[in-house]
Amino acid sequence: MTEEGLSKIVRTVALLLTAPITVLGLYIIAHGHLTPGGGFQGGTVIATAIALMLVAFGSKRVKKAVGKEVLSATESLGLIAFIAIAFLGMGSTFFSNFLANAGGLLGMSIPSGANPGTINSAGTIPLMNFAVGIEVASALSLVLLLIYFSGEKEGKKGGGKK
Amino acid sequence: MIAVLSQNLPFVVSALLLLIGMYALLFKSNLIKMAIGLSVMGSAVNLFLIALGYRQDSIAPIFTNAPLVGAVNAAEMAMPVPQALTLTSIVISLAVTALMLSLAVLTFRHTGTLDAEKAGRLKG
Amino acid sequence: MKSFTKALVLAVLVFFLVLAALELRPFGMPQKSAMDDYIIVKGQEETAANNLVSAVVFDYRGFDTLGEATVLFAAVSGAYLLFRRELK
Amino acid sequence: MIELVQHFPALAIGVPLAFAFLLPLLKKWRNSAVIAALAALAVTEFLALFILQDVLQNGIRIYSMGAVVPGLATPEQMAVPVRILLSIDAFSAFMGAVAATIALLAGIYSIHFIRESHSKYFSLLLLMLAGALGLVFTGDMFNMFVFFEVLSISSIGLIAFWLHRAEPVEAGFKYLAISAVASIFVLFAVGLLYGQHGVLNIAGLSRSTLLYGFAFTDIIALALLVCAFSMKAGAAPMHYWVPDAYGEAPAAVTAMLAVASLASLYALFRIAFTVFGATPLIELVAFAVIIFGVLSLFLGATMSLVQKDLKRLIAYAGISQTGFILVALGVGLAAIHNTPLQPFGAMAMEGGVFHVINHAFYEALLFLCAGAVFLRTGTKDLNELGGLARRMPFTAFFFLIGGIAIAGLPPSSAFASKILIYESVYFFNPLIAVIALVSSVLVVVPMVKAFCAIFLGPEIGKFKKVREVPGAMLFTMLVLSALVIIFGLFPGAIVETIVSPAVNALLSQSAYVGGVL
Repeated sequence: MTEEGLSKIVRTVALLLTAPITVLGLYIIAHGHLTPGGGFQGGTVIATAIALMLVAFGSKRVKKAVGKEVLSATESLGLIAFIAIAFLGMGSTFFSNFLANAGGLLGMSIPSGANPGTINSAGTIPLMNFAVGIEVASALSLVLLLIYFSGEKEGKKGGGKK
Repeated sequence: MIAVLSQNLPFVVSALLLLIGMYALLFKSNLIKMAIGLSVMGSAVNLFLIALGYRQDSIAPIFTNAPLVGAVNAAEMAMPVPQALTLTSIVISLAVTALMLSLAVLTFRHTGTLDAEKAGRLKG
Repeated sequence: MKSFTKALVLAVLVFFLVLAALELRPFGMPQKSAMDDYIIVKGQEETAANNLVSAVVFDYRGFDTLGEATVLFAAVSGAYLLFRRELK
Repeated sequence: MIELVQHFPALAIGVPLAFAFLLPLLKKWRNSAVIAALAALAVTEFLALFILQDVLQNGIRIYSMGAVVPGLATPEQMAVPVRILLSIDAFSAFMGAVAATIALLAGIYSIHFIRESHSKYFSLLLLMLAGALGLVFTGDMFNMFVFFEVLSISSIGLIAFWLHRAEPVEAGFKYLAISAVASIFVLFAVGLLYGQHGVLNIAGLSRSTLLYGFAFTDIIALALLVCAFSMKAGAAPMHYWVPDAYGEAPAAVTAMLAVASLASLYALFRIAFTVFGATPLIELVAFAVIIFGVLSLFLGATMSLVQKDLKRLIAYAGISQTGFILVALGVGLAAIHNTPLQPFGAMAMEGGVFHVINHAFYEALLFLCAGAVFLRTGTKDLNELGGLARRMPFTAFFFLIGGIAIAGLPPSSAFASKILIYESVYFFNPLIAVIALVSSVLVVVPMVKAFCAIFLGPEIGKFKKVREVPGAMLFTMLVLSALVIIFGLFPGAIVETIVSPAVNALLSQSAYVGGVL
């Protein structure tokens, strides 16, 4: 086989699976304030999509599609968004939830006790979930890419001095 | 003794898991095995924290479609804080593992071995 | 000698940690915690989040989460720094 | 403006964090990352100094993360805090100021020292500072664990910075293994305390122990915490990572590692006094800490004698100085419940706390000098170096000041703090004082040896073209030496204005609890 990566069947299935995995991750992030889940969990799920691509296609093509510079930048951006939301709360204190119960964006109050829940609630929590989700997804993909890439390079050189 | 043991089994198990991890860290010289040991220790502490917050016959601290009647009584739900602490510590142990594996890869790159005793150059 | 010291450390740890685990309050009947009870009773109203764990993670203990995200960032930055020669 | 002053504690941690996140985006323009990093370090230094001045004037300042107003520690009708509190008393403010100062100097020093990967390097340096500040400012056990972890994880990439050899990677691995085990112990201990008291806040825990007494698990938690933090502070017999990590890291990072061990010592002091001050078993802990201290004193001084690598030599000498601090801490702890000893305990604590900063300053100074020598000659081996005094006169002078300080000779600040320690420890147990004195004298020998080997003697051919290091690096060494000498010339004033309030803040558990809650 001239190309790196696995067979065509595996690659096609991996490509097909990537979309549902990403959607599932986004769902977990978006519903973090209603159901079990949140930014970290959803971000990890999204990163598994990258792991799948790495296995199926090999690191070279994945690196071409998502560069490490891009991942590093999105990681930083996610964190900056996170800390910026925290700073915005400084009207009262750092990390105060200034959007909750305030009407407007994400500001709906919810009835007390068991309820079906609405996604338009919980103030800054969903925003922070998204920020953290972006950060975690790109951080984990970056780590996978780094370790995978260095291992692949190692393989070509013949595995160090055995 | 047996009664106490069976009552506190989750705590005892997590303590023992911690020690298994510690064993791997102390007695194994393979860097990957040491990383596994640390990861096991991290999981043990996570298990310990999550076990601390469980209340008998309680539900998860989530109100969405919860099986509750009327206003909530604090004893009906498991404690949310230990669960949040566990989330935090999971991510931290993940970060430690990632960094440790990166260092192991680099050590292999430099010395051609994963054995801590063969790769070791510093006397400490 | 060295492995004897290691075994001793391990034995001492076994003894005390298992003892501590046995001494803790029984599983399923934790110490009443005013902090947790407050969050269960008032948390939904204060943060308008149905998932109280999310409320704790991002609101009550949001600063911890910032630290945790920072740890991940530091680990990835460290790995990036370590592999910088391979990446060129 | 008054509004903003209230937010300074959060800003002091938030600003370095935000800039650390921002720096990787500035990678394209080499200088912008450095300028932004230095600006962040300078702002943080200003904030930390302002907080110190504010706390010395107005007492404990608390900051409730996410509450309606910063000063609201507990919600209505609640006895314990629900949110994370930052609680800054004189001791933490003081440690925070020291950490920020050394970080700023390390940042300035790095401009010429580090020639590649600026954005990530400075980003991690800022994270180390943020971790140290978070650790000393926080009033919450779990938050302390998190920032402890931030501090140690961010230092790994920096320790293994020089990749062309295998040793830095190995040192990084060792340091990571040690800090991971230490933090797992801390987390387990936090879990045990939470299971017993249902509180995570330090003041809340302290009050809970005062009200309900101690359970067996608390003692185990205390033992785990003491082990973990003394491991990270580099006390014998868990010291073996220190020379490796300190020796292999770039010089500016080594200065930051000194800050990390300062922060671990802070945590040790805070937990021993503020949380567990009331337990009668504290005397047992005191003896354990004194044993660690005496071992470190002895081992550090003797091992330092036989080193050939400059940075390892300084690292071992530093271990013996950590021993001084631990002995002082132990005597202070032993004296808590022993009324006739109490004045000596307070005095030992003054000496110990004063020595913590002196130690951080002169150790950073010595490592920066060693880094300057390494930058110009490319070696740290004492056998290869020689005759540099004429080529690098300023570095030689600053190294001399650092050596005088670590040996505890006048007019350095360490003389004052060591005298306080000797005097008080002598009343507690003359033997320990003698051991401390002897090891302090022993440390003179490697320092003299290092100074002679590097700077004196005939000039060596290959170092004929060596020049003095750039002005910015000399400036950082100048500031540190000036601090060491000024603290040494006016020890009375320093002890009175800064150290005594810090020690009083530590010793009175009820004042801390009352001030926070």
